[in-house]
Amino acid sequence: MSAIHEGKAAPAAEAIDPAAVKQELIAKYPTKVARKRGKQIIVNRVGEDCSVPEIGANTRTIPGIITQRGCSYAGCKGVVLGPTRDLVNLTHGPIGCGFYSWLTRRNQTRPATPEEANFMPYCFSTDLQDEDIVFGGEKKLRAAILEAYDIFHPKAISIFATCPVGLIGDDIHTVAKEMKERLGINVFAFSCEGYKGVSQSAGHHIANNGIFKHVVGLDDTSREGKYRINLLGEYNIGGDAFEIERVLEKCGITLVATFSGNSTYEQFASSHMADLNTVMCHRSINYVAEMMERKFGIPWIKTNFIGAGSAAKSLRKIAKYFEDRELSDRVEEIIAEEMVEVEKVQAEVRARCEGKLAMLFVGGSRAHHYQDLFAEIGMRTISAGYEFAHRDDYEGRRVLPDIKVDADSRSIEELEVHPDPDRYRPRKTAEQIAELKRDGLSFNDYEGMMVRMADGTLVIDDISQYETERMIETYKPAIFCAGIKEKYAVQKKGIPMKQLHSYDSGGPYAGFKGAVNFYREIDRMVNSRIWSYLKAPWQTNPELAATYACE
Amino acid sequence: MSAIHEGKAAPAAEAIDPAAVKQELIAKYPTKVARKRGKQIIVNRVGEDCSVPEIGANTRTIPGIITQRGCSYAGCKGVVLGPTRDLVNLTHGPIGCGFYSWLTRRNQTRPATPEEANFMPYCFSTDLQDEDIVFGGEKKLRAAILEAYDIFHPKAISIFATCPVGLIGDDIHTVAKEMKERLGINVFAFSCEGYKGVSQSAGHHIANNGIFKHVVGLDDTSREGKYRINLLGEYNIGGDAFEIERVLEKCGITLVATFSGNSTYEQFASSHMADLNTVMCHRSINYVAEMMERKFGIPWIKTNFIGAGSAAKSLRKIAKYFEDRELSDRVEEIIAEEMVEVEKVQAEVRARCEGKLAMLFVGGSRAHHYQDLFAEIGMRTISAGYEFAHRDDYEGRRVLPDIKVDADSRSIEELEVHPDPDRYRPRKTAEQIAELKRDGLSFNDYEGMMVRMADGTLVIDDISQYETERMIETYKPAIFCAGIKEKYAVQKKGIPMKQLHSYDSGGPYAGFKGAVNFYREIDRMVNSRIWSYLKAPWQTNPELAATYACE
Amino acid sequence: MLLRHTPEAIRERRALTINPAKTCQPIGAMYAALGIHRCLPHSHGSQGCCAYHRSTLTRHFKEPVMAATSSFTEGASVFGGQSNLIQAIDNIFTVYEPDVIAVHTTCLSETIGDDIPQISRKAQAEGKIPPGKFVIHANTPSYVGSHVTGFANMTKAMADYFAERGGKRLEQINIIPGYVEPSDMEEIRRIAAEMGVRAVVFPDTSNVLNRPQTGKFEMYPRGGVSIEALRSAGSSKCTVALGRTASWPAARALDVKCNVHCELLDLPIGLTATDAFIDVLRRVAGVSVPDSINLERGRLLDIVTDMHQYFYGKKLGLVGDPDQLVSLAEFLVSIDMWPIHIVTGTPGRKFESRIREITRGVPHEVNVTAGGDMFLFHQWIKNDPVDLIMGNTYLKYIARDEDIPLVRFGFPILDRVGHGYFPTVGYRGGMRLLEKILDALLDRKDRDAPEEAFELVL
Amino acid sequence: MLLRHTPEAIRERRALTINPAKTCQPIGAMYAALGIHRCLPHSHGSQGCCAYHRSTLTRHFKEPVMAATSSFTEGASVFGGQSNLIQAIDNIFTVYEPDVIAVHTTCLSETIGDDIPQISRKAQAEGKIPPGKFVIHANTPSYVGSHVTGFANMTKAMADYFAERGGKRLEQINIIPGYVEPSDMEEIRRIAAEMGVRAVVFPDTSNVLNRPQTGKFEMYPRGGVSIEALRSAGSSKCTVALGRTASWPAARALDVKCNVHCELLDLPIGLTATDAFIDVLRRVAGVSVPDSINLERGRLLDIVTDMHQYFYGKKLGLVGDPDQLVSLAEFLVSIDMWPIHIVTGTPGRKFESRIREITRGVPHEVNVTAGGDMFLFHQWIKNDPVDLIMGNTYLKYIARDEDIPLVRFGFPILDRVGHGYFPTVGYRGGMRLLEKILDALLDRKDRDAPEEAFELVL
Repeated sequence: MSAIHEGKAAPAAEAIDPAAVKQELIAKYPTKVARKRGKQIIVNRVGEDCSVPEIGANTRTIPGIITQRGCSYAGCKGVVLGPTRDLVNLTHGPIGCGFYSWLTRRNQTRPATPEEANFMPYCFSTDLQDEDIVFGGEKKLRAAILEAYDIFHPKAISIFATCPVGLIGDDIHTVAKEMKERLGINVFAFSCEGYKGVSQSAGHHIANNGIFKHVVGLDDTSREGKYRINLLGEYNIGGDAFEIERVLEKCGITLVATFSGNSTYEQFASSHMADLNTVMCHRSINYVAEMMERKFGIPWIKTNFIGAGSAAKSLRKIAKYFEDRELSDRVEEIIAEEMVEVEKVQAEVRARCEGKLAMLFVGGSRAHHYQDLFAEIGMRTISAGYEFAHRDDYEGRRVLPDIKVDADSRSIEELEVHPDPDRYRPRKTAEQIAELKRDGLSFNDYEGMMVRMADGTLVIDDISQYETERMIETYKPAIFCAGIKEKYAVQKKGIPMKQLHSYDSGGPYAGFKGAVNFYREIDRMVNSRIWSYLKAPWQTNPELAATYACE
Repeated sequence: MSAIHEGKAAPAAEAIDPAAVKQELIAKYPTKVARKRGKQIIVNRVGEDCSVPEIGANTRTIPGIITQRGCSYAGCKGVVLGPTRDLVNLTHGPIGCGFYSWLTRRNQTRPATPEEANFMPYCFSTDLQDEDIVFGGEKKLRAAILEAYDIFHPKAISIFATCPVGLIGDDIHTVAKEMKERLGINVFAFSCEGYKGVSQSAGHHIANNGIFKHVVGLDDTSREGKYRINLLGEYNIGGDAFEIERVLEKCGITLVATFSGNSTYEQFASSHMADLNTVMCHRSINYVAEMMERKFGIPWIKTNFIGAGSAAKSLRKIAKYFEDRELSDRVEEIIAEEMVEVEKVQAEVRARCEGKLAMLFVGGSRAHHYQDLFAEIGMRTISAGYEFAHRDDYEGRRVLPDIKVDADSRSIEELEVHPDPDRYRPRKTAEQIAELKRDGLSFNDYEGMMVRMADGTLVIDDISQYETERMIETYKPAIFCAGIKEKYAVQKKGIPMKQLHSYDSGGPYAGFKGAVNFYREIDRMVNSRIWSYLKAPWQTNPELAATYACE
Repeated sequence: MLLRHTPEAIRERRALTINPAKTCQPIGAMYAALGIHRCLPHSHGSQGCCAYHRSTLTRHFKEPVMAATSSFTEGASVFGGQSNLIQAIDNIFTVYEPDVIAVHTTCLSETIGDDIPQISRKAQAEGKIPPGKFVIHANTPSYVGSHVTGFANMTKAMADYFAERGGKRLEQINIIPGYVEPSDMEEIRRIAAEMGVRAVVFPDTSNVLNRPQTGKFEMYPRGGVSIEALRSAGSSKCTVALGRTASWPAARALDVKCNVHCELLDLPIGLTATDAFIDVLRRVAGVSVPDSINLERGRLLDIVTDMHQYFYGKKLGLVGDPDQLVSLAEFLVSIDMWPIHIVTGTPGRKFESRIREITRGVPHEVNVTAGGDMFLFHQWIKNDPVDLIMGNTYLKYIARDEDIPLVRFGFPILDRVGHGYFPTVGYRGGMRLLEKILDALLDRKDRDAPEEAFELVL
Repeated sequence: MLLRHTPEAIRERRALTINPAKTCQPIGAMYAALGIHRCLPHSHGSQGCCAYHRSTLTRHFKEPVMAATSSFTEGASVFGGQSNLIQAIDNIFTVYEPDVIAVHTTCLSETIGDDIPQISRKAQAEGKIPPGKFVIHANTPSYVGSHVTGFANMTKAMADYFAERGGKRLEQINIIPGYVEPSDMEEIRRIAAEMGVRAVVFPDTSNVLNRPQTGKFEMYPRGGVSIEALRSAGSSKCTVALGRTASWPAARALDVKCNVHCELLDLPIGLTATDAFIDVLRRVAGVSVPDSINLERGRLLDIVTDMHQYFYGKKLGLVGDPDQLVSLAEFLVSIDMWPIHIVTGTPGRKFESRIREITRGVPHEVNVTAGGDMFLFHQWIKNDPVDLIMGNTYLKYIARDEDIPLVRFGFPILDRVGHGYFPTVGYRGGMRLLEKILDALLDRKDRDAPEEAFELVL
């Protein structure tokens, strides 16, 4: 029996054999492609030891296979550095890359005063021309930096390389160094040419390296506060970071720096003064967390503020870390307070959403985190996968030692980091850490997405357009989550599609208020009458009354 | 030779025989109609004694002849009473009349404070229904007044009868009297049924009577000021009154009341405390001026603030009346000051408008007043006429004794007015008046429109749609002025059309700034390139290149 | 505040109408009559009525609106308007040369009790009606119903006067488009043509009240339904009446007079109402719905699915005419908007129950009234604010005072252009409506967003 | 202030572009390629390019935008993209089954120097291109020209690859509509049909990027110019190229290759440009202009004459693509508006002189630049404010900061719908533009009017 049904009502998800679905997904591909995709499409099965099957991830997208993925520049400039408002982010290259990454990601930012710097609505580019490609663009880059400085007088300027820059031999790092000396402000560059690595992920790594090397630790000013943490891998899409900030503040937890939603250059510079790093998007930022631990002695824990339950759990983790009764009490109090509304809406929405199916193919952590939110309103994630994650994001960090470094990964610099002679200060002793671990708090760990997913669900890395269509036809999910490129093809199939990159101009969805927003949003989407109009009356009821009454 | 040329370029206006035009205008009518229209279409000729030909005016419009005219209700409620902001103007009748006269006239009003009453954006109606027509509407009227009082607590309520009210026998005046006693506020009614008289003009008269009888003289509070005047017949279309107020204030002249632009009930009530009445729109308000003179001893003079020259002349007249050197000097100073900008724009615009033709068919004084503005930019009024004026508005008040009172006029009450025993106070002695007259200031006089128009121009009373079209075809004027009903038929003929009732949402055009506005507006209209596109290229150049180049 | 005297507290009124949501019959009759080719509407009453109606129609359409009047004076009011009307008929045919004079009455001539058919017969007898020319009439007392009623009555008169019971049924149908814009009538014709359905559309004001600027004024432009077509309407296969209030009387009259079966549909505004219209055309003509129509439908639906998040749960207040409001409300509800205050000034028993039925699924209290006014509407809004209001230009005062965006819809629209040219009926019309609604909502969103939430992509 | 760092003082810049008024070639090529029926655009470069272009096009059209990429990694950048492209061709034809793959290059593959025809021949030789299927290409280096250039190049490729020199001339003409909306391409087709002119319109993205919601996703919807039609373009009587920048290269190529005479016209936006377009169609086809077209023209003109007072003397700032701006500026000047700041990011020598010529009669200093950016535009506005700005969605930041109304026009529009469905070309498009302009100006007038000057009738 074919597992894929075009245009017919889907059988109950339980009746579908995921292995057969997988076979059909890859059947159409040329052999080599099918073999490769076969490694990236996995029927999930969680072992008793929490083991999960191995998945192919962070490997090249096959040319010609329509992919969700973007490039290294997008990951570096677009994702990690873009949300910092007081940086002049100068794209060195032809105009396109700067243009496309201009204001399109919905990273919100809120300067404290109307005078404070905010360059986010600006797009800066060297707009390289023919002759620059031929004769080299360094001169233009230098001039552009000077012009930017003269007009804006920013605290720092960062330079992002686009594809041709490496090829034509522009030495952007040397230019940066020269300009830094000349202008007396920080100027630093990222070799994030679009062909680096296999996806945005390479760009994250490059960004992490750069920001760590050039900014983190420059300023030893310490923010007041008993419980000082950094929030890593939170980009304030649709105001997520604002909601998290609200909750943290309510709990009395001081946020030193966010990497990089609603962030400033100074926050980065003094982020090493925090006492704990909490990691939201493991994929995009874990390098910074690792390096900060090594250099400054700040432990990191994985947190997740997506989903009210997850948010509560994350707060408790933080409280536990600080081993402070006052904080723990405060956290419990806040959770109780916030959960009143959450539970009310949850119950209301759950009544209408229970048992419906969701699919999530997006990002490097969102496909995991959002499953929690769906679960809270009774929806099942029948299939999920990442756009640019690595095996550890799927299978958990325990597989890190097994991940083979291939040519594409090798090309990304791996910084050698040593404890800072002056600033290294372990926040916890080895004993404390061990004690906390025994008490259930895991450090430097991420368990990955798959262990949280049900057996028999399909985990698909770097899903293609073709597979997307087949999956929808097979399972007819109530909702599909991905990005803008996928949105309308999915919706044309009559399935509501939620963007989990940009939130379709919705949000925030993080924290408690965000959870309520999300429940309502999903309720709107999966229960709307509008999807009932797809067929016109004459398509449902095509017979013609040949002898029409009025004859 | 035919004087009327359809679709051909018009000959120079001088080459057209106006008598022939007149003959052609009436040739199409049935004999009786032609005879009647023949009396209303006059070739102007000003005698040495300033005599002009007699014109038929204020006579019935012939049924079936498409007319510009409205009705008595429109003249009473719409024109005279409508612009008073703190009156609750209640239309007693079916819904239409109230609806159509709701906010459509552009009478501007500016309460001194946000709390001050302003009912102008409101439409109040008894919305008579079938059963009210059958059983009488008095009960509903009474209830409506009570409801209006309960909700709005106005200072006064005025009631306006529409066509069926008189026929069904509702005694609105008794109702008004009763309610006045019951509520303790002023309540008064107008029997301005639409069929009264032959045009809006009857409604003006009814309004004048009512306001004089029920309001003027109720409040003896006197405004401060050395030179206290009333402005009569100015309705503040497009802010005209604001501009006049501005100029008067600058001159140190105190405006006690305006009838009735930007007016309030209190202004009317104390208007008899002024020392001079100045009459703008002779047609609509001369009754009030006359009655106030008789009852209170306030002389009136004709003024005109349309046209910078006329405005200056009017100011000088007022100054002369007060016989005060200080005022005269001040007036001359202000005129000089204001004329700087006026003359600059006049010269600029005149260069582009000189010699162009205008036609004006509108109102009861505007067709006269606006000729001054056109003249100031060198444009000639080749034909003009009123919509609802009387012979005195055309030929001057000197013909008043000769005007026959017909059935339609007779039906409008002529108030008998006597000097107020307590309040009659002649502002000038007979000697003073005689002296001022000798000095060139005429009292109680209006010379009419025709004496100011060139010989050979056509003066047409109550012009019809048919005549409008023929006149345009004959003279191809650069601009045509009338009202909204005429606007688009004129413009469809390719001739810009300026509304002189509503100003097409322009204005003010009164006073000095108004003159500048008008010059610029006419410049825009008669010199725009848009009128050059009426024919498409293929209409100008219809030949087809059968052997098109690309063959 | 422009409407500074409107209090939040609602006090029942039985006698006083404040800021009406309707006007009187004759203007509707005049509008309908302009939808006959070479017809001059004639107002039998005081000349003020005619002036007011022409002015209001002119302001709404920004087009010449030609009509004559019996110019009653006091004498006529006492002795009856017969001589005025006969004289008018004579003058009109002599001077303005229409093919048809369409007389409507006014509150005045109705109160007097003038018998138009009798007067018209007298004019005929006196030779005032040239051969091949017509005088038709409708009784349109201003104290009954509203402008929509007047439109309905004059439309019915077209059927009464002209439709002839033919020998055999023609392969055509009648479509009575209702009190809609010229652009809507044009669109209804286009849709029928696209469906391959031959249709007599009456009245049809397209190319009359949305005519081109050509440098030439034509007293009788090329638009309007022809007498010939109206005659043939009695032999049509059936009549599709769009809108109960405006179109049903004429459809019923055709049935009674010529035995033409009639179907009553809602005005085809929005998705489902247009679906119903298309489906009837399809069944009547026995044709398949062409791809082009399916394409239009799909595009409308595409906007709905693409932009649903901005529609969902938005509260609206609507003021307008009953037929429009029924379809509009249904459309809004169908895309998950919440029309919660709905006012028409036109009385009618069915309206409220129909709206109640349509809004049953709206999870919010719904206020609806037939025979209400804008004052009450405004008070409702003060008590329960909305995100958007839709209705005629008079709503702009409420919009400004309450700082609520306004989408202009209905009659009259006196301060914007577009309605005469771009339809709101049919799927394309629905797209236009959605665009207008979105523009209004998103402009507001953009205006009010704090800087950090000011969005590039919506 | 969103753009708080933009100073009034203008400082010359030679190296730094801030807030560009253009983007890069490949996206234009991708857009054009979507205008071929059953074509999958292919981006030969890093996969980020393809992702960015698809995202931007998707946000603008709110439609699926399908395109593939060669997914370069470092290796391909060093050793060339041949194997990536061949593999892509194989996969695409196997999995996505288009009839045509339209390859455009990127700055990366251009810098490397990949020879697409050579690679394509190799793929052919290796049997990766199924019989009857095509791989076409355009070189679209991102560091030359702009998105419009890319569009022009891919359009030219259509002529280069498909047009065949036929034995005899066909009774048809080619129309190259330029970088306009799908709705515009549809309208251009409709106008030609209305004129009775058989036309090959290419590219034609209508029914591709404004397709219906039907519950079915079609990888290749029914729109797009067919290969057959493109082949026949070589035998057409002539080519009408609309817009110098976007359409002239293809028209010239057809002339060179197939000896098809070509006419260069402005994009038919506004009255006189549409007049010119209609007049050429008329002369080419040897037909009279039908009444229906004259009617549309007259209606557009009617809005102009009716509402002239609101247009007259209003100062505007325009940002957009050169072909659009030329026609738009001409239209605005023709109705007595004053476009005084005009910026395109697309370089080109003729643009500035053409705009100078068009705005010669504007009684105000006019700033114009080709190769400028929105930062400069904003500074111009700070120095000399305007009443209205027109351009893409990025202008909304300036509109908000400077409190100037914005009419969205051009590419990309990311925050409103309508552009995909309602054309701005032709007379009807002109009516839409005027409606939008009036809505913007009159909304502002209503907002800012003191209470006493708040108008019911405009």
